[in-house]
Amino acid sequence: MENNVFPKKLIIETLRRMKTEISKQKGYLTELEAKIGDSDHGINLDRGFSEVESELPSLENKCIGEILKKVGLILMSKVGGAAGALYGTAFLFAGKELEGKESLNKDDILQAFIKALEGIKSRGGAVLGDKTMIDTLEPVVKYLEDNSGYVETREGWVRITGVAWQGMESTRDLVAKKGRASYLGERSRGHLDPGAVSCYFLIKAMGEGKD
Amino acid sequence: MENNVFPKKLIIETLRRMKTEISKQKGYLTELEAKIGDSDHGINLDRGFSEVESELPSLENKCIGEILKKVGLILMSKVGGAAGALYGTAFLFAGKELEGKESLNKDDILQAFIKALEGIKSRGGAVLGDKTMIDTLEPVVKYLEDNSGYVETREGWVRITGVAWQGMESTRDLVAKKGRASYLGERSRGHLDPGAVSCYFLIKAMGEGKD
Amino acid sequence: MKKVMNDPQNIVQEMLLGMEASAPGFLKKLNGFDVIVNKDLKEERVTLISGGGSGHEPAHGGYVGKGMLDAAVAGPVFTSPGPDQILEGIKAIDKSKGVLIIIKNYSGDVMNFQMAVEMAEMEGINTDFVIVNDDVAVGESSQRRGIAGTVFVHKIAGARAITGASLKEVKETAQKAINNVRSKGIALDPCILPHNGQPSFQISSDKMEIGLGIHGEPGIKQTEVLTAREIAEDLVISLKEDLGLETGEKIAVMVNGLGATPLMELQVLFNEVAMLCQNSGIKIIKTYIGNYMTSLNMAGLSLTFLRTDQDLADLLNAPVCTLSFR
Amino acid sequence: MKKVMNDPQNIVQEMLLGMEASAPGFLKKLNGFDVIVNKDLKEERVTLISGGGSGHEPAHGGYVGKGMLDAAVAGPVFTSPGPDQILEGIKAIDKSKGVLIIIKNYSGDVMNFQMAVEMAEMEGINTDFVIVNDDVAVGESSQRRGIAGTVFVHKIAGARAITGASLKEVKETAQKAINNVRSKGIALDPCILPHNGQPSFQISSDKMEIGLGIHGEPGIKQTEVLTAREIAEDLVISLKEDLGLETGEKIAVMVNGLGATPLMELQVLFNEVAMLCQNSGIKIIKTYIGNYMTSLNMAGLSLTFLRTDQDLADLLNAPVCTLSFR
Ligand SMILES: Nc1ncnc2c1ncn2[C@@H]1O[C@H](COP(=O)(O)OP(=O)(O)O)[C@@H](O)[C@H]1O
Ligand SMILES: Nc1ncnc2c1ncn2[C@@H]1O[C@H](COP(=O)(O)OP(=O)(O)O)[C@@H](O)[C@H]1O
Ligand SMILES: [Mg+2]
Ligand SMILES: [Mg+2]
Ligand SMILES: [Mg+2]
Ligand SMILES: [Mg+2]
Repeated sequence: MENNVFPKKLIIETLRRMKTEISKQKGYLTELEAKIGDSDHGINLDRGFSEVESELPSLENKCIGEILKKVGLILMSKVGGAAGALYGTAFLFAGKELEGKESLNKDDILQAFIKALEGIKSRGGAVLGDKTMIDTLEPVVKYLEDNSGYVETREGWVRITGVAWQGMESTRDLVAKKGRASYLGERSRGHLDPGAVSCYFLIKAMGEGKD
Repeated sequence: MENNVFPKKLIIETLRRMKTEISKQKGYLTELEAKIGDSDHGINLDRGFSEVESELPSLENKCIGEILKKVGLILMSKVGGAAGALYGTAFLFAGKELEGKESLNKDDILQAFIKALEGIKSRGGAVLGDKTMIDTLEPVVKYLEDNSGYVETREGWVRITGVAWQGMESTRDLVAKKGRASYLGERSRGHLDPGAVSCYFLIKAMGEGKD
Repeated sequence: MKKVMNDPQNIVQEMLLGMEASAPGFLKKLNGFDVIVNKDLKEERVTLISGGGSGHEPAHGGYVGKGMLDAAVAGPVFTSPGPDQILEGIKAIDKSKGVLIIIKNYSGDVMNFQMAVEMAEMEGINTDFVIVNDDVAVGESSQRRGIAGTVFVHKIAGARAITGASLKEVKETAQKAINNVRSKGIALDPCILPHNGQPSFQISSDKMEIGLGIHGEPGIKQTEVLTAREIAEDLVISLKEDLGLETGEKIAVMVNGLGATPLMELQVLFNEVAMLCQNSGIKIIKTYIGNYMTSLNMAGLSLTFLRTDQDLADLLNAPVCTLSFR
Repeated sequence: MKKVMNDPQNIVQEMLLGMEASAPGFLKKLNGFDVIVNKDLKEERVTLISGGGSGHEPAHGGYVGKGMLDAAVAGPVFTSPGPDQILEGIKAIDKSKGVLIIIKNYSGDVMNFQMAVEMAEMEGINTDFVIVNDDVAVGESSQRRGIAGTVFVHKIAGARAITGASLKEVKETAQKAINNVRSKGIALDPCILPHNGQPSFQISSDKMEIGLGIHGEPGIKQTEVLTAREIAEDLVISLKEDLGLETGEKIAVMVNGLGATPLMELQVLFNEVAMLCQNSGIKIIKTYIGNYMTSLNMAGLSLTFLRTDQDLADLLNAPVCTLSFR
């Protein structure tokens, strides 16, 4: 395969890696959320991505758009909570953008990211700085808008992942304005937002498929 | 006062010492009962003897019999549980035996002990070896039947207290047949019976007034 | 120790005052006594009293009201009230048709309630009593404790009493309920006593107790933590055997939480119990799931089976108006 | 971790099956969905659905039945159910007179229930929703959580619905209840999650949390452990101020246990609340004390005030037949 084309097989592999990463980080996410939320974020995501993984075989002959839409529906249904609605919407929106495609190029990926962010923002009403997953995702989208070619190389993904990491880290000093942590007011400061962290792990998992 | 006469004042002092001793041992009794019962024995006795202590001033011009009967009623009412009924009955029975007396001699004391034991046995239906307060009291009563003069000297009380101690210690290896510990069956073995222990402390407190 | 309380010395009194204030329409605390009575007790009929140590809430005050108990006497935490308190309760509800006293089988309760009975008789009040001993965990039946099954006895005797039955009849009905009720419990964690803030027993984090009482005392044996299915099997087998239940018989079931057990867990356990009963052809006619006879904040539960004929079923289903049973 | 359960993966389903088995007369679990419905729903009228994460039992399944909810959707523990589950519940109870959805104000719940509403509308079902935000501990009212006061909203809207009122009217009634209900809670100890056996937050043995939610999350501030009197004062003042309650007004009160709080402590707290209300000339017309909206086995409680006029009082007192509210 060419370096600048992302065939369906790679997308499916990426989804599997996401599941593996989430399973690995489940305990860490739970610990993080014990500080400022209800400790279920890791458990919820793991339940959802496990279901995604077990459904993947039955999706392989669908187009990428259908696959991602289905992933969105599974996450909505099986993750539940805020993250299920938000990640679910993100995949749904991204999938709608990729209708009929059997492989993606860098522009497709950029568009998918833009739509995913749009979905999350319209569904949850949060903005940058509210101490949510948006604080990880939005800087990545902004970065890709200027550097979409980075998705084509391993080194590019290292940079993208770094941007996600910085976004995630930025939540540490924020006071939460949306989601469960917002009830804590000032007490939410000093802790990473679990959704921002899971979002970082998902982006990291995407990049790790690139050789 | 003569060495062989026990004036009312001494009886009242003895009741005060009992209260002091129970308060001191409250925590220990609770700990003991945590092993084989419901952990309230020390708390219950302390509540009862505190009430006795605060009622004593109003009893001072009554005869010894009346005083002990009143103590019995207070214990019944304020201690509650098995120990309230049993110690209450013991004092009530002893008091009935000492009706009208302003001072006691060794025979009075022996008779009071006999009646107290009788009260406990008739009220609770337990016998020696059932792992109850009877295992402390009955050996003491038996001992006094042969050695009632011991109540007249400090050294005598050291012996009496020693008999009580042995009785108390004998409960360690017994399986409880009455009271809450009996539900544990074999698991009650290896622990002192809290009632036997409190009974030891009460007898010890009696003896400590003798100079 | 963390408890929502003021001075632990006053916890029982303040609880009773709170109970009275929460149901001013039908409950009253006797002035100066730790006794809750049904305040509009008009009919001339046999009346019922029960009680015991506190810490078992909603037992017993929660069961006072039309069609169940007429009075409940509350001792200190896990400690039988003295006979003076009990006597006062008896006097407050005596309608000269006789008073039935329902006692849970603990040395302390039996002694104190019997003393009260003796005192009441001396005051010319016609009384009788029954002793509930539903806990099959304890071998010999004369030694068996009274636990959650007692609530069924309250309900059934109470339903009989308002029909105007005689003291003898009400007692016979109560005894019939006792003869047909069995319970067994398990505990995962001890309770914390208000007076000293200490756990009532020690247990490691991977063990549970089988066959415990309701006074924070340990059980008859310790095991690994079992699954809901295994627990249900153990309890159902014990109750079925002891009752001699046979295919086709009908029972009422109570899954009773000991105070700190999430309702979720009680319902999960009942799901297993229902399947086991179905498999052995035993029909559940009525189910009670919740905190009925607790042990402060102990984690655990008990299972109660009441074998019912038409008579007991009707009495169980008869209308009742109390804070905590219906 | 000690829980009476089998596989934590199945705990919600097994709970719902147990609930169904315990009330075969009127509850049914939808096959393949974590939804409990009122099974004899015959009248053509507005119907009501609520729900959210599990772990709050008896909420929400315990409030399904005549005169209250028609369906309850149960997500995983402390996790809003997805829109597909909610949609299924809506479809099951739709009588083509409209379905009112009662949502507790949490991002997750709001998002998922609103998605379900959108999906239902697409299927041609007439729906509307209200959002309960009774928790005064959180400053800004749009951010406020829905906690125990939600149960009053279920009851009042349910009582209106069976009168045959229109969707608009039922919604207005529910909103009126929401406008007049406020709650605030405290916690002494965290809960333990079934999936990982870990406490939901850390707290030392001499501290308590004020203003906590019902998802095991910590509160808005930590203090020394206060007495029942001090706690009651803090809570009563907050609720009175926020409601703007004045002398002579009437309220219903709920003292809600979070799961592991002995009823004794709830009653002790209510005793203080009743005295404080009396002192400020506020009349308590009805009291609910018990576990209504829990947080698994969290130790703590919440206090809810509902300001009542004759209309709300009548709706609160209207007959109801559910497992856990009356
Ligand atoms: N309105 C929102 N917009 C964006 N992200 C949100 C919003 N609300 C919550 N989140 C994200 O969701 C995460 C929590 O997800 P999760 O724990 O699964 O849901 P819940 O809050 O229902 O328990 C938070 O850490 C935050 O990143
Ligand atoms: N039937 C009985 N006869 C004699 N002593 C008894 C009997 N039952 C209990 N006891 C004594 O009472 C003690 C327990 O008293 P206490 O803890 O105050 O009562 P409770 O068992 O009601 O909690 C036991 O340790 C035992 O010595
Ligand atoms: Mg969460
Ligand atoms: Mg004891
Ligand atoms: Mg006791
Ligand atoms: Mg959640």
